[in-house]
Amino acid sequence: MDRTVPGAAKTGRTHAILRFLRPDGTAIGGLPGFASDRKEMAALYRLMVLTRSFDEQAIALQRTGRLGTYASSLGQEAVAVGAAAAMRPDDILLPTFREHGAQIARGVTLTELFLFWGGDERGSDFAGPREDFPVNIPVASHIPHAVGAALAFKMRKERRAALCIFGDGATSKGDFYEALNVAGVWQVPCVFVISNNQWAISVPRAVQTRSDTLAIKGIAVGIQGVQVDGNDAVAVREVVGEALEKARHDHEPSLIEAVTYRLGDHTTVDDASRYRDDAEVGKHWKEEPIARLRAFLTAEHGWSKDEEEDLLTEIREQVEAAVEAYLATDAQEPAAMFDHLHASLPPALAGQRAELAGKDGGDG
Amino acid sequence: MDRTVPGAAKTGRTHAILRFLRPDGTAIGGLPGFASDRKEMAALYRLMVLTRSFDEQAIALQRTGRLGTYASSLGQEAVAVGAAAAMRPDDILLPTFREHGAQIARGVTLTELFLFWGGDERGSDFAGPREDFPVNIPVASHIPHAVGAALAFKMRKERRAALCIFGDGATSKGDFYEALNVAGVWQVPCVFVISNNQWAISVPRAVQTRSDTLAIKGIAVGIQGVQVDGNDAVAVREVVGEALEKARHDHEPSLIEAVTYRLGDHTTVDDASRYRDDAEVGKHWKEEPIARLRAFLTAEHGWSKDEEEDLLTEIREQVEAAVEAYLATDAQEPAAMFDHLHASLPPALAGQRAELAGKDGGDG
Amino acid sequence: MAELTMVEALNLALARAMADDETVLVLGEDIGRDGGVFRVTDGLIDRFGPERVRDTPLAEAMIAGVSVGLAAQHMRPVAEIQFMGFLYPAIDQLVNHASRLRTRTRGRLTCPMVLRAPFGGGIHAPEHHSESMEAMLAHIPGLRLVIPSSPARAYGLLLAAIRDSDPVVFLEPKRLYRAPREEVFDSGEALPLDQPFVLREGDNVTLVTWGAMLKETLEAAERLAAAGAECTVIDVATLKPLEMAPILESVGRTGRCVIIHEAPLTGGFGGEIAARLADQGLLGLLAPVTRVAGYDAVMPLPRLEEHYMPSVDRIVTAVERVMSFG
Amino acid sequence: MAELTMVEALNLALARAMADDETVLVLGEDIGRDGGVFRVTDGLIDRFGPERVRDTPLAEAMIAGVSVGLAAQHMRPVAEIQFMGFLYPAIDQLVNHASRLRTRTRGRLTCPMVLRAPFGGGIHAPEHHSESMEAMLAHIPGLRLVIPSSPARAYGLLLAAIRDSDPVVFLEPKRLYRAPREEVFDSGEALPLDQPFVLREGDNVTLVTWGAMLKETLEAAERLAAAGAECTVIDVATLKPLEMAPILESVGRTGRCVIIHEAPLTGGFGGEIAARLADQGLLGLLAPVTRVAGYDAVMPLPRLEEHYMPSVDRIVTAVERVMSFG
Ligand SMILES: Cc1ncc(C[n+]2csc(CCOP(=O)(O)OP(=O)(O)O)c2C)c(N)n1
Ligand SMILES: Cc1ncc(C[n+]2csc(CCOP(=O)(O)OP(=O)(O)O)c2C)c(N)n1
Ligand SMILES: [Mg+2]
Ligand SMILES: [Mg+2]
Repeated sequence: MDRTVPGAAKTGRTHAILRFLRPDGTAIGGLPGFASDRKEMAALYRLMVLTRSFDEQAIALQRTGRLGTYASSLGQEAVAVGAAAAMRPDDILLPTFREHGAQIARGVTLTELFLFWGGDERGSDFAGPREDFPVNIPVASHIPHAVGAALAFKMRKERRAALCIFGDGATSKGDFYEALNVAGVWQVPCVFVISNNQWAISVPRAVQTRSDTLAIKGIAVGIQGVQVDGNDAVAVREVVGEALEKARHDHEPSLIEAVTYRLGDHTTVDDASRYRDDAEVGKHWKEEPIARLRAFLTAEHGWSKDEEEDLLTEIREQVEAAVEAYLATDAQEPAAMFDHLHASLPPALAGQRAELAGKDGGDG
Repeated sequence: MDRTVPGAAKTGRTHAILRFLRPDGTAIGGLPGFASDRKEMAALYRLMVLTRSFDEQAIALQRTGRLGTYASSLGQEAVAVGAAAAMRPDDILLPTFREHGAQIARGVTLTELFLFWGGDERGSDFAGPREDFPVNIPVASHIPHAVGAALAFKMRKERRAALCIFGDGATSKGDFYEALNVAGVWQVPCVFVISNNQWAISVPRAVQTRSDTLAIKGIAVGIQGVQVDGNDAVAVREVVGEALEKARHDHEPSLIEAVTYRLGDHTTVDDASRYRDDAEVGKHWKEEPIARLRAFLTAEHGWSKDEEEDLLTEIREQVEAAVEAYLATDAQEPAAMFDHLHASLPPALAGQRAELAGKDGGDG
Repeated sequence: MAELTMVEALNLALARAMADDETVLVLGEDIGRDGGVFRVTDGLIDRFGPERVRDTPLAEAMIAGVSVGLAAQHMRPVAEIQFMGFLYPAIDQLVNHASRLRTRTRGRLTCPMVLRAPFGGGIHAPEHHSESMEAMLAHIPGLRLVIPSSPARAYGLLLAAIRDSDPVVFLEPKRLYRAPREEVFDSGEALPLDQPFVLREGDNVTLVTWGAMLKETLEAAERLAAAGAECTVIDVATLKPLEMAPILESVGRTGRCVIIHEAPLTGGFGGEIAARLADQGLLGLLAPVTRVAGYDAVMPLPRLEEHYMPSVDRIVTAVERVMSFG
Repeated sequence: MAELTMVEALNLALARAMADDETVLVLGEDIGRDGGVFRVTDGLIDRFGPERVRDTPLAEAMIAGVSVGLAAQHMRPVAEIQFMGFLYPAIDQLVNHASRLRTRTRGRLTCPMVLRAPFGGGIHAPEHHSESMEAMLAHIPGLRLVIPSSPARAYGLLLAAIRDSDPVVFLEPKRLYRAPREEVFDSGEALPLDQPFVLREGDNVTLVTWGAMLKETLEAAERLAAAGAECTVIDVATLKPLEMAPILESVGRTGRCVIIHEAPLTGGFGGEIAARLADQGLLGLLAPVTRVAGYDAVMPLPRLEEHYMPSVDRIVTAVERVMSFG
């Protein structure tokens, strides 16, 4: 593993970044065990390619008016997939709007994701990871939820952890600090992952905070901070895996800064050319995670052209099937907006629901 | 100056505490210039004694039903007075409910303070420091105000600084972190002083946060943190003075943790014996700031018994006069509650004001 | 059966809920060893331990947010905000999360949490400690807002709030914390949510209120009865969702309604009730629907607060006015 | 004179205010180089520089709090909250500080700040981006709450808000951001605050609304006129303080009132207006005061949002109902 200053990164005090794969995909010594497992590595790769393909399809649907505003994760696939791959099924994920890869890895279906981004609440009623949180939109506001859920695990003596992901912008918000602070005091099984893509819409990292790194912020609350190369799926998975173990077994929370880059616009309604140089983006394309992992797979595990093509075909079919299922899903009945407001509808609201169901324009 | 690990305290990384006076009042080498100025030191001492006397009188008034709930600053006088003494008149102070000493040093009159704590808004209409903020009660919510005011100074190119004081409990709040973070990014002339009295009502420092020190929290936002002995008025004044200079001239914000101890109850409605040991309190009495400074004054400046007695008499008279003036101040007219709601009363509210003025129980 | 204060009744309800259901925990600032600044959680830490009676760092948004996380994980957190004046940072969690977790996930995740806070004036508290801003919370879809007005109702409603499967904000009128006392039987029985309580019946005027203003309202009713005007007094209790039936029914009978609350008039929850009457009850109205409320001014510091809050006199005057019609 | 969108009109007002008064500065997330996610601050950074057009870190409570500090120091900050759904963390600063700094210090310190935020539904935005919770803000004493409903009113009211010596929350109905256009003259003239605008006169029914619902309301009035029912349409514009005179005057004439808003019915600001009518205007009422509002449900995601928001049909039906009385 590459540590510019050996041992220092874990203290959060330097710029040392944990990394196993160089941008060209060649390995640095001391790879973790799973990296030599061909099947596992292929599965990791598959999820990243699937995520990118899902992203492309979502953007295409949005452009043709068949999906709402969408936030692509282009270039950040290794953070989301790597982190989720380190989780156990009964851990829980608390994602933001840019961790499709993590949700997919956790078993949220592509159809569910399309539904959510298409404006249908049923997209957050995952058939798979039943206790995972839905996509969080108010930045950083889900971080205290992770602490609460982790506290529940600890109180019930369950060996589970909560994994919460958010962006570099989120670290400026009080919610981030308050939640990490109490996680430190209470020592709950929680792993906080910053997907630092260098931008919060148009605001660059340097305008968010003057701290040396984001990982170093752990010092302020007495929890360990680590910086990891977020475009190296092997490193992300390893570092998050270690942190999850510490959380589950020792109830020790940690903060992981995954350094990555947002290659696309902020969302489909954003135009990044207004505020950042193409040249900067071009530079970062050379570090992007999928080509890197493919190079590693090819060199270390003999990943073949045929396998690659089969994978792309399989993924294309899976995404297309999901699009079809999504487009075939009728909207809910309007009155459904009352159906999960409370466990059972208070009599005081029966009239409103009836009005909506009967569309009779009554007196509300 | 005493630095357990030389040079380390300024980085916030260790427990090194800046200190000039030992608890017994003996000096550690390298005293700042003002410490050899007898008049200045006597003035500092006087303000601290006055503050304690004000506190005692306020508690007495509260006990006899002539003042509202009151928060004593017993034991913390050196933080408030030392910090304010380092300020220039055109700097501004943003205090909480426990910095009477700072307000007094700034020129807020005792009568104004009694009025505020007696439940009269006019107590916050200081005749003296016109631009100082009023006492802040919602913990930490005034910290962003300091940043805003400091930004105004910077934009207008005025060489002024904002000094914001708050407690250890306040450092757990998002407001603290968000404000310090933006102060770091914008580099505004702001000094943040934590009066760490080890308790937030019943919650001890260790239950607030797991960070090594509170000063170290500066690292999370890229601003310098320093720990100072908060019971050493000379050290507080010197450290705050340095920080204010850096703020005024280089627009560099800083965080100062003044380590002190709350010798009294949280407020007059609190009973600290419910949650902390008398033994702990007893221990801390040995470090209290007034005896320490008196010992120094006596040894270094030949402060005499007579001078001490004269001082106590002068202060007793000043406090008594203030109490009298306070008790002689009639309440405002009820309709006054509308008089500063807006710059001029919106016509829509004229009816309510008239009702209140005429006490006619109209239709609101 | 004992004569308890509201604080004692709330304490009893918390202890009962914690004994009955091990998923119930309480958290907040100073609620552990100190027992809460008003002593509502007094002794709970000795009985249930520091895991379930948990002092938090000083951060209200966090308290609410952590509670959402606990509740989503099948716990029943009862969080205390020390005073309503410090509840505002928690509103984001209430609006954007607690109140809609069930809706957002179509029932997959739920949020059975209670957020308690003392509110209201009249105890000569410091700045920011005396406001009544319940209307801000009564506007949030998916949230219940409950306000008790006596020790027994505090006991029964708090139990109901804790057992409810959805988020409840439970505002406690601190002016009633220590008096009057009332017989409270630790029956473990919850009172119904979403139902106003009719505390007094009379055919001339309907007085509608909640929380601490019940005190002045009942006193006014007493005084008016002596003068020949019989009032029905309704304690709304659950402001959201608002069950109007008993109010409509009563005003249908009396034709006259005065609504009383401490909160500022404009945008106060009295407006909602008056509006419902102006729609669903208009035809039976014999007189203007009148509100006696706090002024649209900042709650003054203690020296003027008594002038801010509705007095018995103001209520009586308003009733006399509506009685003068028709 | 040019036909501008509301976004362009707001931009013009900001540029005007900044050119006229060097104490005016704008701050918020993405308001600099990006010009704001809706482009309201487009180009300002080029003209006035990054000191006065200041991107902030992502922290809404901080944005409001820093603005209070700036305003107390004689600056006139115009802060943008990117969407109303993210304004909640700033409420603490509004209630506990901005709205009462003048009162607390008896006029010694003041708070001439503006907090702008787009709000409301109808643009198929993501979760948390479409709510209308103006009533929460309309309850805060000492705060002004202003909502424009056309480009020209946006221009004139924003200038007024910036020049006002006290804090103003300025909510922009984003559904009207890009259409319709309206002639806006950069006269530098502010419109009066605290005054509703009568946009159409008619003797049969008074329709009261604000913000984006003016669109459906005026359309309904048009349709009703064709059927013989003439409506007065009033744009409340400044919700707080609420000037009732023109509404009372109109309803005094028509005897009928329908109030329309996107926000959830219960606790919505329509209740306040209906309540005032039920008190001060009761004797002139010929029919129930009816509200057409969002439902008391969580604002649904885009697929159902059109069913949530009041439609022209629902307004027409409500008017027909009040017309059927007496
Ligand atoms: C509290 C809040 N404020 C503002 C927004 C609008 N917004 C959406 S994403 C975003 C930037 C987030 O940046 P970051 O946390 O770095 O995540 P990224 O988008 O880069 O993944 C903003 C300002 C929001 N969703 N929530
Ligand atoms: C936001 C907020 N929450 C709660 C309170 C109630 N309260 C008043 S002082 C206090 C403890 C403050 O502790 P600290 O910041 O250490 O200051 P100290 O009282 O020790 O001077 C609390 C919880 C408050 N005033 N504001
Ligand atoms: Mg980012
Ligand atoms: Mg303290």
